Amino acid sequence: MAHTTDVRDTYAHKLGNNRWGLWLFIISDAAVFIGLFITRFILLPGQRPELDQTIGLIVTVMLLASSFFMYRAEVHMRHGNLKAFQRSILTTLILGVIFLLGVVAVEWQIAHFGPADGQEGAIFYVMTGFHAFHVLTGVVLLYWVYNNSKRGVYTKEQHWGVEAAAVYWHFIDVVWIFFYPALYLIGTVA
Amino acid sequence: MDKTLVGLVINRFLLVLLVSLLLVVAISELGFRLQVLSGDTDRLPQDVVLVIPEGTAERVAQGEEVPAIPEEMTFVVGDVLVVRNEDSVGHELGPVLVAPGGTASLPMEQAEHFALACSFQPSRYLGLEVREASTLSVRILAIVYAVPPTLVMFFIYSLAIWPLRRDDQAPPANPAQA
Amino acid sequence: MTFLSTGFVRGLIAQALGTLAGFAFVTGIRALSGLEPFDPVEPALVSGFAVGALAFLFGVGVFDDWLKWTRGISTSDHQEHDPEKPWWYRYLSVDFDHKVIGLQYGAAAMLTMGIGGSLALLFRTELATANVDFLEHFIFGQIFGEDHTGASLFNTFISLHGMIMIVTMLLGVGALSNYLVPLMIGANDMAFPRLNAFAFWVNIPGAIVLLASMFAGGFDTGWTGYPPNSTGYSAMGVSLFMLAVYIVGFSSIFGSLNVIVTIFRMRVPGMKLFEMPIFVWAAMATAFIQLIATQFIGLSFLMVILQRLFGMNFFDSTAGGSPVLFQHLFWFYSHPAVYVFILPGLGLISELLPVFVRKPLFGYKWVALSSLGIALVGYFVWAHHMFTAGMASYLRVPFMYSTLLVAIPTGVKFFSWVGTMWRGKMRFDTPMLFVLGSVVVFLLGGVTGPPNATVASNLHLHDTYWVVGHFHNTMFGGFMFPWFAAIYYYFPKFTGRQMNEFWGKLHFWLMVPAFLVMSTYQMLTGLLGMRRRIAGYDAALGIEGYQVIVTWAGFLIFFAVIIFAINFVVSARRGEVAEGNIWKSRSPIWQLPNPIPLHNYERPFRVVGEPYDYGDPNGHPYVDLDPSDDAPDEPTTPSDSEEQQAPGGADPAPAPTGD
Amino acid sequence: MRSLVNLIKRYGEYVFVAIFVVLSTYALGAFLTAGAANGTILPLQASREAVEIDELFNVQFWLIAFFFSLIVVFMLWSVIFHRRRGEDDDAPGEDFEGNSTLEIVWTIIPLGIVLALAVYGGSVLSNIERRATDALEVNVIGQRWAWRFEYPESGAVSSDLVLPVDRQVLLRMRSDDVIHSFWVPEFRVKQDLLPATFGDEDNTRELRITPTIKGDYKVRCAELCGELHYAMLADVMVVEPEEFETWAAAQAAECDLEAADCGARWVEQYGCTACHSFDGTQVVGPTWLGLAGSQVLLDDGSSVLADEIYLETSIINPNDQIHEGFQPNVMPVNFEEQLTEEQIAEIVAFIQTLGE
Ligand code: HEA
Ligand code: HEA
Ligand code: HEC
Ligand code: CUA
Ligand SMILES: [Cu+2]
Repeated sequence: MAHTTDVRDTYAHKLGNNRWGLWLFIISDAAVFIGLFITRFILLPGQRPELDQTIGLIVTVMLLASSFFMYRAEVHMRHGNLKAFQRSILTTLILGVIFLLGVVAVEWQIAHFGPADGQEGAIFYVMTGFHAFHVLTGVVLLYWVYNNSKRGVYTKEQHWGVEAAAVYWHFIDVVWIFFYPALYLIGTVA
Repeated sequence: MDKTLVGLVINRFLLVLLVSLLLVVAISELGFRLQVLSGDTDRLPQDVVLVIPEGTAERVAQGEEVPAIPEEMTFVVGDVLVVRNEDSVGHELGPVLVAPGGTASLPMEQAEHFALACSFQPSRYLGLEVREASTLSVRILAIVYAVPPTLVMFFIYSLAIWPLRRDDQAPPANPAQA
Repeated sequence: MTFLSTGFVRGLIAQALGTLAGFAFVTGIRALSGLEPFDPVEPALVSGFAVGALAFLFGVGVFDDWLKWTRGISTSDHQEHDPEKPWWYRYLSVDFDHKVIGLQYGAAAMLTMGIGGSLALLFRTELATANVDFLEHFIFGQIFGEDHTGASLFNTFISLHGMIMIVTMLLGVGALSNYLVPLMIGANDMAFPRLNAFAFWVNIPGAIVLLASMFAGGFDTGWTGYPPNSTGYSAMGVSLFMLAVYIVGFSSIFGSLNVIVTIFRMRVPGMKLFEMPIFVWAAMATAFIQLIATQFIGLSFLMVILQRLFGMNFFDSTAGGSPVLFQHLFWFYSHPAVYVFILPGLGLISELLPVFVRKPLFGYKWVALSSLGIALVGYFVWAHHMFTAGMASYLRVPFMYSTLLVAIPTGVKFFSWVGTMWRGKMRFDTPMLFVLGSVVVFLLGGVTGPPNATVASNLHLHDTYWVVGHFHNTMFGGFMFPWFAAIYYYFPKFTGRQMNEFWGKLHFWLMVPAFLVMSTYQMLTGLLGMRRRIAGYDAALGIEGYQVIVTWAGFLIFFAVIIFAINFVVSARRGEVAEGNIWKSRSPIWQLPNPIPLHNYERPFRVVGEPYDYGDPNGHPYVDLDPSDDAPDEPTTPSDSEEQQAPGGADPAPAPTGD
Repeated sequence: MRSLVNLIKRYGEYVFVAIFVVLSTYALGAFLTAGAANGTILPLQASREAVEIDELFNVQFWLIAFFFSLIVVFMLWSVIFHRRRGEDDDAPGEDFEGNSTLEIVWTIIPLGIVLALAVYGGSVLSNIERRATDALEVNVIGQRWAWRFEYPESGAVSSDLVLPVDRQVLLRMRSDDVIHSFWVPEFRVKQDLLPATFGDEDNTRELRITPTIKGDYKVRCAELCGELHYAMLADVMVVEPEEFETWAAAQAAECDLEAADCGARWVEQYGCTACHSFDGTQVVGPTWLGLAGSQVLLDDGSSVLADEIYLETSIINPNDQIHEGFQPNVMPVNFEEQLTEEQIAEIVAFIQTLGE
């Protein structure tokens, strides 16, 4: 075929496409979280579900910390430091799993209400559930990236997979930065 | 992206925002005035004066109606009902007592429909209806809803009338062409 | 058998197995944890169908390449057709070529249109008489289960008719933008071919689940599915219906993402935004809506499913929930969605008019920006569907205003079309007839919008047949007729032949008048007091005669489309061979041979003129397909900073780059 | 013919088109508004609100007539006079690409119309919501698939809506189950009923109507509420005030009849007849003809004697025992709150008169 001169077939251009695609996906996905956020304030104005503050704080710290390690991982990758990269990404992954367990295995179990108990239940479970599902996909993505890196798929110059996982992970983190106060801090206990 | 383009877009955006805000506020106020003329509760809270005329007690005692006093009154939240007693005896309205010649006031704090025991009605009750007023906050909310579509539309057509850049109207969104 | 080895068949088998497996899994868990396994059966059923849909996607093979990437295997972006296999094989299997995917979308759209249309005929037959009688016939009991009464069957049919037709339109929009956008901007494919295939194939299991809802008790909710009717009072069919919509929603989201990236990143070097063919603007505006708004219908339907399955209370107002919240979330998608249905159609009208009038498109820039205007203003008007639901009275006014505002960009389009037609040299081939029909019918739909939008008159019109007439007008004018115009027009591009003009004209002269009669009488009965969604009506309203007319008109429309279908098949086999640019269009699509070669353009073309300059005395074409001889500016090297990191242009394996 | 065409083309084209636009607008607008006035397009205008709304409709009809004519006449003109006549396939039309002034004009004029329509529409809205101080209050309760109207002033309860003429009525609405919508086409206005308990400020909705013409109309439920949505109708009678007073007093009076006759009255008032028939026809619920004293087959296969106890529990807890062939969760479960024990007993007595 005669399109060797076509810039649109270069790696660089495709990378650009991928970035556009990822960001558009995130914009779209953010819409769901915005919807949930609004729902929460419509159904429970001025109130919040009764939750365990300690657990809430712990998981939040875990998630924030994981974002930091994700950032480190990307930097290491840019410097071509593969070992450090793998260490950081594993840390991220583990923190992510702790967050998941904290929410699903602890907070869900000790909550005073089930999903069917009023608006508190409905809102709490749908918001954390939706977010946890995203964290889960994020964890899978991280594991996948980790695995690929062991196979030597990524180089200093070309590591779109790492970048994508990082952006996605930060996005999940940002969502939680809104969800945490919405669930744990704002309003009086219902 | 190229800096000057962003700057141009922001400038245009702010300008159009101003224009749409002015337009919407003007329309909204016009509509609001029209509603006020129709005598609705779409108004700002105010003091409502209720005068108890002389001789009310006697009429009530005979079971007659007191034409000057309505049986039902409608308020908006924030209204204050001011009762002025021009009768020769004291009257009571729910929690307040009004001495002859005196005044008392009763603020309407929340939207509800209630009846107050009173001594100046043959039925012994005054029905009060308190509603949410279409007050400033509602009007602002209305403006908040109406500005974005106006803004979007003006912004978009402004691009047709006054292109951001004279030479090539369109930003080269495809970096490959830069 | 080749047929049995197609991805489609594998997908179907996988879906059947997956559904059973999912059902068994949940039932098993329930049995193990000491719950009654089959009572209620709904959770297992819903999970089963969800798993089944996923299984279909694995079965058909849309994930194959991505799975390979996870194992570090690189794949090619371009599949070559295996000459051993029959021509239709690629259409029934996963294929990345945007033209194939476009046609797949198109075929699926025709199929769902047939199903949705047939349902319409069934319930229209019921409505020909005032009493509920036709659907009480025992045959229906036999098919749909004895506990359906005629009335609830009617409700299921109208709801499914509505949703299936909406799916038809979404598929049709997918067909148009997938097929046309890359060709129009000089790309050889969409930006993400695999994602494109995914976005198409996810519709198939979705449609199957949607149809299955009919046999799971149906649902008496309308396509809008308002709770608490849908949460507490409707049969399980409603869960499947909502699940189906959720699944189909992925198609809109990923499809539109792909369209946006394609338009912004894959244009042939040198083509500026205001040099694109006008349809591309429409596709872009459509994609902006789909990308964001779709999430809200997904969320609202998901919340209904959660409330049904887990008792999570979002919408039950007697226990603190809010049914009005659902309506807000729902309409925040579903209003903008109506512009998804029409914008590509209006884009096509603008695209085709200049060709048949032999004149430039009047006010190109204004038409282009009006698409964006409609799309973006459309985000702020959703509450006009809820004027009677009891919002703060004063707030209805800004929504009335913003709704009316949409009339302005739509009006600009109409006026520009008139400007385009004025003093042209009009030709009346079948595509043009449909374009003209669209303009009239959509205009009728448009001007019946403001009475809905004005609160006080809406209080009379809401949920009557006036609204039914309004939206059939807009959807036929904005989608159906442009859709047929597009098929007649682009037919040579995928078959190499032309459709028969005589039968095409017959199709037109049957369908458009029949439609006008149908919608006029719908609106009339609505004004007189005919409510929507009723299986039987009060004969005292004196509208029985009108109802019969509407029913007959519906049947005529159906037969007209049958004529079209036969014409389509016959012409594809034996039609007149179409050589080259039969409509004398300036569009790059028509500079290509018929049918279009596998890899659209041999080399990137160069934009040398304006897209609609039909009157240009100098005869400047729009594009130069073979710019090699005078090549002052060959594609430049990338100058963007992000792109400088990457050395060279070599395609390094195995980093996932395609999608 | 040819020269005439050319003549028209050169000089009078715009004038001719304009004349046709005006004629067509006038014809269409006059047709629509006349139809609205004489009742072939809109139902009888039987409330004060309807008068306001119909004026708005007339404005809308004229707008429809104008814009439809404008575009269609221009288009038809082009179709007829600007067509290709034996020229080449690609003979070009007149070459103009646009005109910014024109574009601006046809953006601004509709904008003006939109603004005017919004302001006018807003004022009509506030007019039809105007409150009268002596409004008659009626509580409207919708339940699948029946209406109930309660008159707090007089204590009357009825499944028909009886209204005095020329007095504003304030309808306070709520639903017992799903969303319904109150609509009397002759009154024009419509309002949804949301599920709510009494006193629930957030979800009780209000509507004000002033009927102006005596006569019989129908409330038609305008929101899909399930299987029998189409049949969810109630009679509306607009009568003289005195007649209304007598009616209300009679409805409100204690029931001093035989128990069974009172039962018949409650059955009527509380909408049981929406689902149960007295004559053996099948509606949504089992017929009551021959029910009492019979052996009722239940859906779990057992059968039970339809005695007083069974009937009473069936009313209070309909889901306890489901009659074979019928659906659970269809009959409302809140009759215990709505009816007194005595009323239930009277209903049972009534059902028994229909028994074997
Ligand atoms: C393809 C789809 C489509 C399109 C394009 C539109 C376009 C419009 N629609 Fe429609 N609508 C639907 C599909 C569509 N609609 C559907 C499916 C429903 C029912 C949903 C359901 O409940 O099931 C519905 C319902 C609906 C309602 C709710 C009715 C109710 O249930 O109570 C309203 C209310 O405002 C409304 C208004 C409008 C308006 C103002 C426009 C405007 O965009 C129209 C603008 C166009 C013009 C006005 C004509 C051209 C303009 C000019 C010539 C310029 C000058 C004109 C003026 C200044 C007036 N529509
Ligand atoms: C694109 C959208 C679309 C289309 C084309 C139609 C087409 C038709 N519609 Fe539909 N309609 C809706 C969208 C659409 N409708 C929606 C969204 C609703 C609201 C639902 C709700 O209230 O919830 C609705 C509701 C609705 C109602 C109101 C029901 C009620 O509320 O009581 C009525 C009543 O007359 C009706 C009638 C018809 C008729 C007679 C047709 C006829 O035109 C049908 C004619 C048949 C066809 C057009 C199909 C022909 C196709 C083939 C023969 C296939 C050929 C095959 C191949 C080429 C492979 N429709
Ligand atoms: C929305 C429809 C509906 C309404 C309204 C309704 N019912 Fe029913 N009713 C049913 C259905 C369906 C059944 C059968 C299912 C069952 O046995 O619970 C039923 C069963 C019954 C039975 C048991 C009859 C049998 O054959 O087993 C009685 C008694 C009864 N209803 C009384 C009443 C009374 C009294 C009212 C009004 C105050 C009423 N119903 C209103 C739908 C309704
Ligand atoms: Cu009640 Cu429809
Ligand atoms: Cu809408």
